[in-house]
Amino acid sequence: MAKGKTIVVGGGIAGLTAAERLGQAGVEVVLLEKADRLGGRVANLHRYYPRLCPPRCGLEVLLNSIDNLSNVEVLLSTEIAGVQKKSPGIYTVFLRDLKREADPYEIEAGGLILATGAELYNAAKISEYGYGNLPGVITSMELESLLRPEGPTGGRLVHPVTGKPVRRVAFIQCAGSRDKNHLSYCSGYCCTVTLKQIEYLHRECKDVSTWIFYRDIRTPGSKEEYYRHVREEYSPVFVRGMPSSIDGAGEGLTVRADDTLSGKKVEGNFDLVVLATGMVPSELPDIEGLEKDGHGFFPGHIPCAPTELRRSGIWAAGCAQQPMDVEDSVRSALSAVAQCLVRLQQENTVYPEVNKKKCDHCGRCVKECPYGACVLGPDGYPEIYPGDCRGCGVCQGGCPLSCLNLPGQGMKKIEDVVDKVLSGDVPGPAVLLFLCSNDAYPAWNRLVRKDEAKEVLKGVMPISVPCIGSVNMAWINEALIGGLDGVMLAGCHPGQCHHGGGANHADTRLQNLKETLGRMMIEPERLCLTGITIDDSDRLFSEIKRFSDVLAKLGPSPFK
Amino acid sequence: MGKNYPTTPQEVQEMQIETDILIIGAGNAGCYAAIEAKRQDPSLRVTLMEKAHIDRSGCLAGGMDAINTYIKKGETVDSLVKWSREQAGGLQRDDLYKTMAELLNQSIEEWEEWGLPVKKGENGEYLARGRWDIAIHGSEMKVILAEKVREYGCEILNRVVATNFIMDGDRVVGAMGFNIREGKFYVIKAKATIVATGGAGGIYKPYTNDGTDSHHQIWYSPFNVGTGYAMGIRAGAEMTTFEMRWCAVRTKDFNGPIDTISVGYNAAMINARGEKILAERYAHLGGDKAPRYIRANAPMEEWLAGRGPCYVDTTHMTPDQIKDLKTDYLNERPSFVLFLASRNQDISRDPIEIYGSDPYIVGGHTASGYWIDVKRGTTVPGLFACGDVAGGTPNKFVGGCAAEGMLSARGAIDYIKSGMVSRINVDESLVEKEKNRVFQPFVRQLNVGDGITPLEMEERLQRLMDEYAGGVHQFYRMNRERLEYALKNIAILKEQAKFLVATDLHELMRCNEVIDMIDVAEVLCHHLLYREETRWPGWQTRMDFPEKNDDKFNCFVNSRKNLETGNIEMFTRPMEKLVD
Amino acid sequence: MPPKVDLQKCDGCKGEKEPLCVAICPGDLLMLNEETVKAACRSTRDCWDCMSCIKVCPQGALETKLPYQLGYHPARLIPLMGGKRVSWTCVSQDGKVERFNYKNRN
Amino acid sequence: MSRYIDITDLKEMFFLDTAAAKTAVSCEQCGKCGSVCIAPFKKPNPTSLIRLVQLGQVAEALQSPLLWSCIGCEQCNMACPNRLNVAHLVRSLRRLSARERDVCFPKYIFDLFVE
Repeated sequence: MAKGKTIVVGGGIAGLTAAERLGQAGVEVVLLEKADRLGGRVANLHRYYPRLCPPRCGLEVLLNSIDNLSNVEVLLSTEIAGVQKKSPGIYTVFLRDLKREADPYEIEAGGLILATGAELYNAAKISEYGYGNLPGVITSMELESLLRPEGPTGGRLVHPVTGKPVRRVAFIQCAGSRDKNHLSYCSGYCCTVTLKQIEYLHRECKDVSTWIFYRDIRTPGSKEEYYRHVREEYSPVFVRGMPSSIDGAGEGLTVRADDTLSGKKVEGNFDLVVLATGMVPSELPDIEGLEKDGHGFFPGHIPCAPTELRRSGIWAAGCAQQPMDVEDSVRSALSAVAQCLVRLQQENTVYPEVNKKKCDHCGRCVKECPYGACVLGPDGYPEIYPGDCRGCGVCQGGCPLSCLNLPGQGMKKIEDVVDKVLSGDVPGPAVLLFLCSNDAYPAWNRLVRKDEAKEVLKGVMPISVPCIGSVNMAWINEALIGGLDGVMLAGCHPGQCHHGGGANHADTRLQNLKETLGRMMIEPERLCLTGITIDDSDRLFSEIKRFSDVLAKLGPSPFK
Repeated sequence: MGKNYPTTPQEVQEMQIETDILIIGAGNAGCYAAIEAKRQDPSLRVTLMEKAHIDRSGCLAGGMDAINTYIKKGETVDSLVKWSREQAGGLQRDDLYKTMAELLNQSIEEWEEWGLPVKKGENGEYLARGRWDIAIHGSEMKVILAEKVREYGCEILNRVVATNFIMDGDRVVGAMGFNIREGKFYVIKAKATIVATGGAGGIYKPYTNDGTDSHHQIWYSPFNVGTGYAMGIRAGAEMTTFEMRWCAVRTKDFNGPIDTISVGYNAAMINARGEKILAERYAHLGGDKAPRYIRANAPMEEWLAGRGPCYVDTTHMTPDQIKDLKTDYLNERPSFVLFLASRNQDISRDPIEIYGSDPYIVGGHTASGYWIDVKRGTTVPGLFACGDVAGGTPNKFVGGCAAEGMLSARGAIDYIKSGMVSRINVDESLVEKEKNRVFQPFVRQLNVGDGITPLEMEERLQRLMDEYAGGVHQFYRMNRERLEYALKNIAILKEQAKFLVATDLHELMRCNEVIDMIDVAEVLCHHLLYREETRWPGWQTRMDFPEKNDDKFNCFVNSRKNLETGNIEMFTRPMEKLVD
Repeated sequence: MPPKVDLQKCDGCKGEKEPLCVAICPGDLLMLNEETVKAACRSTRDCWDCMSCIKVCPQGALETKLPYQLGYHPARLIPLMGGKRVSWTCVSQDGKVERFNYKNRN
Repeated sequence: MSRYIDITDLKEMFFLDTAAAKTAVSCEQCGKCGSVCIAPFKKPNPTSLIRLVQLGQVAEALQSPLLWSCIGCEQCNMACPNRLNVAHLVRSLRRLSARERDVCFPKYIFDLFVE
């Protein structure tokens, strides 16, 4: 069982959803918000798509509900200053009160949901669009605010500076997105936002005309129908081609582009240009061991466990994961809530035991654990919190003194194999085969049912391991010294390892051992690492056959 | 130099620890003492203070290939006591040896139970290698022992160098020392203290010392520098029989053991003419069964007489035997196998050359060390001794050190239970004084920046001892004049210790070690000077008194430092036989 | 007999303050070079060739070298530590290989 | 004349009849109609013709040889993923071309047959 409170960082739609749901489930929640009010970006939106309903409606339901929950504490104007693993299962979270200039204070948390959201890309960086210099060039978010009844113009569509009515509005898609000079990724939501804005502009202002400069319209799922609906209903002009310039001299704004469909250069004169800019993640203090993608988002393990990060007890929700719209934010928040509740309820799973008789406090387990589940406790020995550990055994594989072992794993199994080989029951070449239980072992199981495989596999002794990174080199040494002709590790392909680099650890360790064997005048080819996916039975078979052939050619182990 | 440790005594962080039993030195004897203390009374707090790391410290760091004192079927405690006394030239504390011998087999059998592979014959009995010897695969035996110490819940302080005992009046109530990782000063108060630091290597210049990469190419652990002796000397403890040095025949140029070969595989020592040295030249002293010092000195005498080089004759050995022999070495001194390989030496054709080692003070082989009672209590109340540092019990070896460790733990517990220690009073000024003494080389480095490095002083001492106190280059020979010369210079060295400088914690340790070595060397010279006879040629060869003098010297020569005058006072204790 | 560090293989025990070889050396001779984060022998002449560091190194990054004053180049001796078995490979100066395998723990 | 086509005011295309205008507005320029068209003289192809209309280039559209080369097979309609009536747009343009430009049969088509 997880201990302590759950902290939800960020009071936007994802954070509010998560805090409210966890609160309803009876969990002690602390909801942090940097700003002095809740609601995040959603609070500034004019309409949601596809129904064009006002965001206030859903938001107020959440806010009222949180108000009524005594177990949800809301801290406004509070920023997260740091997160440290305190002890297994417990994080120390440093908070800074932005109203007071005081030092950060700390609270303890059993879990954290990072719903820190994202910000719009700074459109001023796209110099050719003139954002910041040309008053008529605004971002999609600014258009939302402009049209809200509480907005600066009382919800009327007028030019933000001149106050004149706006009749011609151009939208520029992918403003800074899918562009290696700016954001290399697609934020995924901007196309639909533009369509929505076109719809409400046409609905609310009868004499408005709209243009869209785009590369592709990306409206997955049912949003494709929304796209068709807007296109057919409001006849905006679609120009496939990114504008090369926006010129603000004279009346209006002149946008020039190359229409790649016709191969003709086009230009238009508009009252307002709306930049559909992408999202960048909000800044967050580094949390040790929490992996971000190249852009600073927390995508989790895609596709199997998108909310699950490499630090158990920390989940990401909403735009902290990747750019997404409200619908996906709510969905991802609910997914994080589900994970959090599961963790609160879950029984301890399989986790390694520490042999304190042998442990030397070297800390390699702490450094190599992909999940930060292993810390050196007050007595200096590694402590593993069952709730944090995902049983990959990378610590077991790396421990130089073999003093971390998952139940049922360890030297005993190797000794049994060696005894079998020494008893002479195993035909040569005798191969010890470690199989990753995720992929390679199921593949092996299918393989052994095949009759034609039986003859080849006679000398192969399989051992299933949770991850190929859990294979300790001392096991391999023991097997080689005990007379095995070769050792094969069948794990996941390096990029596909379910345990964040277990296969890479195995590769590095094996390379080192091969070098040592080379110095010992033993063929390094007696060790082999291969990536096997779950449907790779045939390839596993051919790899084993190839390896057996290599071993047969090399002859019996020089250790014999 | 990244300064992440204190360089002046004022900056030193002090660690205060209170414990029931403090064991200084976590080698074989110390570990066994710790285990036994916990076994006798699990409620006791047992603390081990170890200069290195318990897994690989002391003489067993590299491993061990045989147990040389196991009482097999047909032998008895008494027969072992008698044999040992003969090997030691008649001088041995039978009372100590007997009590130790009673526990010898227990320690080995336990070790096996904990995971030490002992070679067995077809009958399931331990495989005999000689009369008292059994063969083991002991390369990991220290690791196994350390695991057991941890399992019993002893507190282990690795990398803490002991420098002096803490005194409460005339009692020892713990020890002080410093940590060579952070430079913390440890004040460990204990109801009883067991010293198990091992003997003293490196007092003499090794002949392998080329000044470059083979300075520590000696047989005995070069990291055992006699600190336990030195602390006892400085605390006024009575020491015995330092003059019975341990000089051994070892493989030449690589100080590997040869009992493995000569005892294990019946390989005789031969001289350059191919004569079997012991059988042909020492038949009157027992031939192959001649006492150890005779066996040790014989090849050196051959060399001196112009019949060197000498060898152990391995040319009769079968390929299987050679493989076994090399395996034995891998279990104890692995790089001897590398040494042979580096010379392309096929020992079935070329015998292994032998030569004498530099002399060591090692109570596990000879009788030198603390003067103790059967409970292993020293002459200073509260202080117990075991292993190489305890005197009177030659031929203890690995099993004996373990057994004696157990005895010292029992003695310490009796002492605690006797109620003699009620409260520990420590004069804080003594702690301050010791801290200043220990960190003095840092202070000099900081204030003066110039002085003597521990290496320089160590090499000066080694040369002095080698040339004037019977080192290997002098074929172990000495006389009064040389010894007096040595003592005169040792006095200068002691005075010069204040010039020692250290630039890091490792060097600070080395500075304190060399100070300890000089204190041991001083007492050693007094002992060598006092025994005006030659009782054990080689171990102790007085050119001015070349004969044995039983009338005067069939007794123990003991010493004690007069703490008021600082003089080493010499006297004798009678030899008492318990077994005939 | 100094241990030689293979700087490619040594990973400084992942930047720990006390890598295993540093922790184990009975003579306190190994240290971590803080700049390179690799192990180094501070005083090769003081090595007792007990080979404790070689046995404990999880990367197989250390090798005992004979001082040339005692033995000729390029003989080598390499232990491979299993759980309960050890294997020693000795390559003599002229390239002859000898192997020794046995149980070193029960 | 500017090198750029001014797209600010595209009302011109709405003189098309309702069905043709729907095709022009809704076409996403996927290119399928152009790909299936079997007219002997595809200049431009139907997709590009629609694009001209979308960009208000009516004059250019009305001079398209395709208008006269279309054989009315309606393969384009069958192919259109948006189920647009492309053939109708072509026919509408041909009618306009005949009416407004006073051209019954362009000379180049005539030349084609002469050769």
